[in-house]
Amino acid sequence: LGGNGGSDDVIVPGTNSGFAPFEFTQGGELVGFDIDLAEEAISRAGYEVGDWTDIDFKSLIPSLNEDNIDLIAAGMTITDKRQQQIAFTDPYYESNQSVLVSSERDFSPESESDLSGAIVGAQSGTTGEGEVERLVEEGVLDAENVRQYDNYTLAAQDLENGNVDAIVVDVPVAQNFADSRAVEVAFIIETGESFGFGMRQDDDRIQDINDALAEIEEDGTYDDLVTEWFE
Amino acid sequence: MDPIALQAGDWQFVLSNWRYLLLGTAVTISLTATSLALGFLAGFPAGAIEVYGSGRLKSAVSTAGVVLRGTPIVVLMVLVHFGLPIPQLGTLPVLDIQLEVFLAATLALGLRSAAYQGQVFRGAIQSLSEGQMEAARSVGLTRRQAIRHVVFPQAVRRSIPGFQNEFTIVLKDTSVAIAIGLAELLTRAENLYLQPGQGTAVMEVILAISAVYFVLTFTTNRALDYVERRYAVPGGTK
Amino acid sequence: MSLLRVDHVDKSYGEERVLRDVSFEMERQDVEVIVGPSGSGKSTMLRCVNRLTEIDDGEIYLDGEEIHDLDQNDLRRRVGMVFQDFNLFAHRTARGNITLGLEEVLGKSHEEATRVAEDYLERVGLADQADSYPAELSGGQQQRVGIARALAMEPELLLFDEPTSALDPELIGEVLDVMHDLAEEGMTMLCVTHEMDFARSVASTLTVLDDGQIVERGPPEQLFENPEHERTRAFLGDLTDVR
Amino acid sequence: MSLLRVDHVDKSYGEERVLRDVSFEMERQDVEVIVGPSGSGKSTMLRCVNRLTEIDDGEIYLDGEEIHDLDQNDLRRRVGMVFQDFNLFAHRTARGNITLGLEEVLGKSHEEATRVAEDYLERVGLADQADSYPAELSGGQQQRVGIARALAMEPELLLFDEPTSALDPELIGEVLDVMHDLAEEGMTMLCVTHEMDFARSVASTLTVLDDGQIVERGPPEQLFENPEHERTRAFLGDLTDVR
Amino acid sequence: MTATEESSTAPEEARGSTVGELPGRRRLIVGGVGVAFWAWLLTRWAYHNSWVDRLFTAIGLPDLIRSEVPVRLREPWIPAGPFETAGAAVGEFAASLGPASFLIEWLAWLLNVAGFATTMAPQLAAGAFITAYLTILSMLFGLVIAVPLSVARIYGGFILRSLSLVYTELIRGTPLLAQLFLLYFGLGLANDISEIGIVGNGAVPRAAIFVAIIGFTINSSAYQSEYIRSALQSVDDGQMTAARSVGLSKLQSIRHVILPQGLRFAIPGWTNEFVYLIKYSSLAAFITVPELFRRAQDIGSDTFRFTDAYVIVAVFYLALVLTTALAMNKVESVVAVPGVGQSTDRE
Ligand SMILES: Nc1ncnc2c1ncn2[C@@H]1O[C@H](COP(=O)(O)OP(=O)(O)OP(=O)(O)O)[C@@H](O)[C@H]1O
Ligand SMILES: Nc1ncnc2c1ncn2[C@@H]1O[C@H](COP(=O)(O)OP(=O)(O)OP(=O)(O)O)[C@@H](O)[C@H]1O
Ligand SMILES: [Mg+2]
Ligand SMILES: [Mg+2]
Repeated sequence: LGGNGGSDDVIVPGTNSGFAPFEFTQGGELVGFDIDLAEEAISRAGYEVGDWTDIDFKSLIPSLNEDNIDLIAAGMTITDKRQQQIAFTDPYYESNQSVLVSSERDFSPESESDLSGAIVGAQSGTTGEGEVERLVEEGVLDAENVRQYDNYTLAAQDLENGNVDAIVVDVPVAQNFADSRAVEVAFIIETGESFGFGMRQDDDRIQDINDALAEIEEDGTYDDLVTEWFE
Repeated sequence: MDPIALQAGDWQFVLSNWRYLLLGTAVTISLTATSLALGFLAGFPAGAIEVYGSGRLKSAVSTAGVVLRGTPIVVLMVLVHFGLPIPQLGTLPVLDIQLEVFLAATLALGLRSAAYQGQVFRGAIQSLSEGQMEAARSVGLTRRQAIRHVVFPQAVRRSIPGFQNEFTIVLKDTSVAIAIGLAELLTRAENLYLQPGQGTAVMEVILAISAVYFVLTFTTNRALDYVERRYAVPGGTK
Repeated sequence: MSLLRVDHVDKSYGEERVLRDVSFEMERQDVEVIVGPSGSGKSTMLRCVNRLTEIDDGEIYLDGEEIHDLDQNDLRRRVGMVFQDFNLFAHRTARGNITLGLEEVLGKSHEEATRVAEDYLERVGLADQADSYPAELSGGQQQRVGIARALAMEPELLLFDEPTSALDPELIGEVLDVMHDLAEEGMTMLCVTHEMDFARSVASTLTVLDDGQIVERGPPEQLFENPEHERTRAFLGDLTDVR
Repeated sequence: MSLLRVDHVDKSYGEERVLRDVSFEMERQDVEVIVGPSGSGKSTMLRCVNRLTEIDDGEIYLDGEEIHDLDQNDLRRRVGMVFQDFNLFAHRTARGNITLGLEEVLGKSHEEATRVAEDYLERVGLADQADSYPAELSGGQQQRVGIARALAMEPELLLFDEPTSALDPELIGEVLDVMHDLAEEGMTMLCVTHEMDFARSVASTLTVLDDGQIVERGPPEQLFENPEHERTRAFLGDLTDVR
Repeated sequence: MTATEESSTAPEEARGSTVGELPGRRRLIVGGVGVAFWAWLLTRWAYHNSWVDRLFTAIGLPDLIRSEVPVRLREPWIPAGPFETAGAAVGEFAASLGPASFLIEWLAWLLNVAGFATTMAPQLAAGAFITAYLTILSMLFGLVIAVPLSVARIYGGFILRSLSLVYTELIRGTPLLAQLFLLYFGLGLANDISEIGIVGNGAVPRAAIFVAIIGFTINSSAYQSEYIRSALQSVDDGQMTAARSVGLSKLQSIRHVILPQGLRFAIPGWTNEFVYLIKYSSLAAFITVPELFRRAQDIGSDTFRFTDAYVIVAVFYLALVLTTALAMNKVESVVAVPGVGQSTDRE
């Protein structure tokens, strides 16, 4: 059970900002699609929303398992490997990976094979990094040319500064970067992955959250949020 | 240098976020204070044990000291954060930090500082001449009384310069708490320039917070210089 | 009964035998001066008496009681010590050096300790330096504070370990004067010193120690004029030459 | 022409006038001894001659040339100096202390420098200590290396600033002997020393300095037997008493 | 005129001593384990080093060196199996004992960590290689800057002195991490460095590492110069006077007399700084340098065994730090000259 010293009534959500528009800070405030959706789901499920914890992406799962947080809302893709560690709610978002390049340089790959020899980065612990690793294993990329970041914004920054040739990141986030920075989407890797909120495997409140998510989708709140954050 | 450099708009951006950074500064100062306090409370007994203790206790203390001084602070910090079962303690309002993260950072910085302060204090005790102890014992003071009334008062004074060093080191190393996401000054700086569209302000933001760190170390060092002079034994070298 | 009786005392540091079968007695009001070459064991002898060093064999009696049967801190209170390099508490004023023992060991009130301390400072001629820190005093003044500190505990026996040898020549006199007065007032004193004028005029007994053994012991006149042993003659001769 | 001519030299430190209108001359092969109470300006006088200290007024001529017209490093090579506390280069052997100047200043090859250094060590009786570091030598040996180091540069004038006063009494003789030999070999020497036997037997001229002024100057016999000034009598009297 | 008329303040220690004195027996143990550790580490490094690989190929040896194997695919030399089996066995035993088996559980954990350590080892060795050259190069470059810096501080005129003071105070007054961020994200230095063609190709390390070296060099030069300054000031004034009296110029005197002595006095402080830099090099992880700590993080996020990974990397750092301190002690006694710079408080 949620053994966080407090009551079962409170769900403490955790995230990793710097992943606009899902979660990012603005004027010191944590905002984004995940933030709104998670808060809505928690309250509709009849729980109190605890204080948000904003930590390293790769620390999220250990933090959850150590009861430091009760729910991960961080644009986290549901994967087998992660499912061995934690449980996921029903998927709430479908996504693919974008290959993002600088718009100021003339490197514009059109397919995975064009990435051969390039320096490619991703945030460590993300599916983007998973894709990069797959490319390494397939021999497209050189292992020495892979860069890991604590945070996608730092990766985008590095891309702008010319320290990497491309970064692999979820489509909506890539789109957001392309709108605000001198970067552009080169092509898309179809992964068909879906995001879910992460919870402890022994936390039976997950059912209530799933019900709440379903309700949010049905009554149109979900679409309002999509409009607000992605358009 | 690159053309990204110093734009008026970016300075404007730093200025408009002064409250946010000020809170970060408050967190940094609090963390420095709690860590140093922990370091003092644990370090001075540790130093005394290394000089006067014996057997298990002494070797345990000195081994712990070597381990704490031989491990990078960032490793200590993540270890405390992930390795120790610190319960969830909620958020501190106003400063907007999570207490358990703050506690983890305090433990890491504080225990490491204890290991160093212990060395400082040990050195100070050992720099006192043997004769001070003998003289105290010769008037009939017990060993404990001699340590308390003769050795400690002098050793504490001699520790001030070492303590001063320790202060600056802890203050600067609070920035490593970015590794566990504590919203201190550097973390907040990063949050600022990670906001969409503020990528060009990296340099301005970091220069601004560096200035804050510098002012803090500089003024406190001067203040400690003053304390040292104020409490120096007249005519004596420190 | 003699105040101090040292009985067949042996002491080694590792392989080195520093005191070999040393025995002697002192009566109340005696002033005993010990001389001997460097490393002969003089300091060690003194330190054994107040148990700053523990002996290996033999007994030492203070006023009839074996010192190992006494409480160590109590023994040290009853046997005062004055050091070659003064060892004043550097963080305390002259007065504070004296009050510490009075308050912590004898349990006197702060006021009374202060009064007593000032009396003793007066006695060594330093009434006006009560508020000075050791580093602000000359060597001679420091040593006089050291003596006052020991005296204030009202010891039955005072040990002096070369009290003047760290002093500049012009400052030796003021310390010897104080020691002289003490002897006249009847203080029992065991002194390691190479001040032969002092030994000649004040000592009731003079002991020559060499290589951890007592070579000769007797009234100073006799040792100066008619030494039995060649070693004594040679050694005392050297000392009086240097002065 | 005189080797050294000091002409109306003035020197102040802040408000304090340390040398006042000092003038004197030395011929080649002269041995001049300067005495005077502590703080009278003796060391300052010496240091002005090789420009370790700069004078405020007056002139100093070495072999007819004003020393400020000479290259500073060259001047220092031509005027050697021996210090009270030896100041040997702590990280170099006795030999290395001497070769440094030979190689770096005179540009000699390493082999030649080594040969010369060993010659000079031989001359001060330390041929067998060439490989010892200063910390391994006695004070007297260190000072003799100091003299050899100065000599090796083949100076025209040697300055000695109390070369024996940091030495234990039994080691003074060996240094004075070397200085004695130097004087006999015709070295021109300007010595601050309180060794009156040396002054009496070796000095060609004795100068008494007090409060930055020359009180009296003349052949040593005359100053000892028939001093013109009361200050001289008092001061030399004190010195000879002490010995 | 005399060398240091500036008051020679009591030599302040810039940062505290890391290791202090190790008692004799522990020193031996550390020494023994240290030798084994380095033997393993050096072989690992050579085995996957592309320079060594090229050399071997060039002189026609068979392909013994496997630099082409990507870090993640390298095989450990010590199998993890036995540890894991033993750990599992002990763990079961502990479980059968019930709640009173704290110590045995701990042993099981230790065995598991040991097994995990062997699987991590190839990656950590690769990280340690970067940590090592990052530290060594920065120390050396830092020294090159620190010596003139401290000489300027003591012997320089007003302007040189002030410049040196401002530099050291600014660097020492701000966090290293902020300095690294400024260089890497703020100035985008890596970009400029990448443009130097050869960087990041094959055997030449990538740009971020250069930025880290620049950052650490600047930082350590400020600290080193403080150590060297106080060491130089502890050289007796008479040494300068004597050197000048023999006819050496001021620069010659500093070069031949003051520095040889002062630098010996500086060794203990320098050792400390070395050790500090080994530890602080872990901050390079924040600017994407795959050094030791970064590797541990990556392994953690791959396996979700963060605590274990961090414990293992802590032990790794301890080994580096302790062996370095011991080796520097050795250096100190080798270059010691009787009476100069021997620290008396060591056996
Ligand atoms: N704590 C100690 N450990 C080992 N040896 C010691 C110790 N104290 C003294 N010694 C040795 O015991 C011998 C006698 O020392 P002691 O100090 O009693 O001589 P001393 O007669 O007082 O000489 P001095 O005139 O030099 O003070 C010396 O050889 C000394 O080296
Ligand atoms: N560098 C300096 N700065 C300020 N005052 C100085 C300096 N050097 C010497 N003095 C002062 O100049 C005066 C003469 O000093 P000097 O060392 O020449 O005396 P001295 O005759 O050699 O004395 P001593 O016999 O003690 O060596 C003294 O009052 C001294 O305090
Ligand atoms: Mg003694
Ligand atoms: Mg002088």
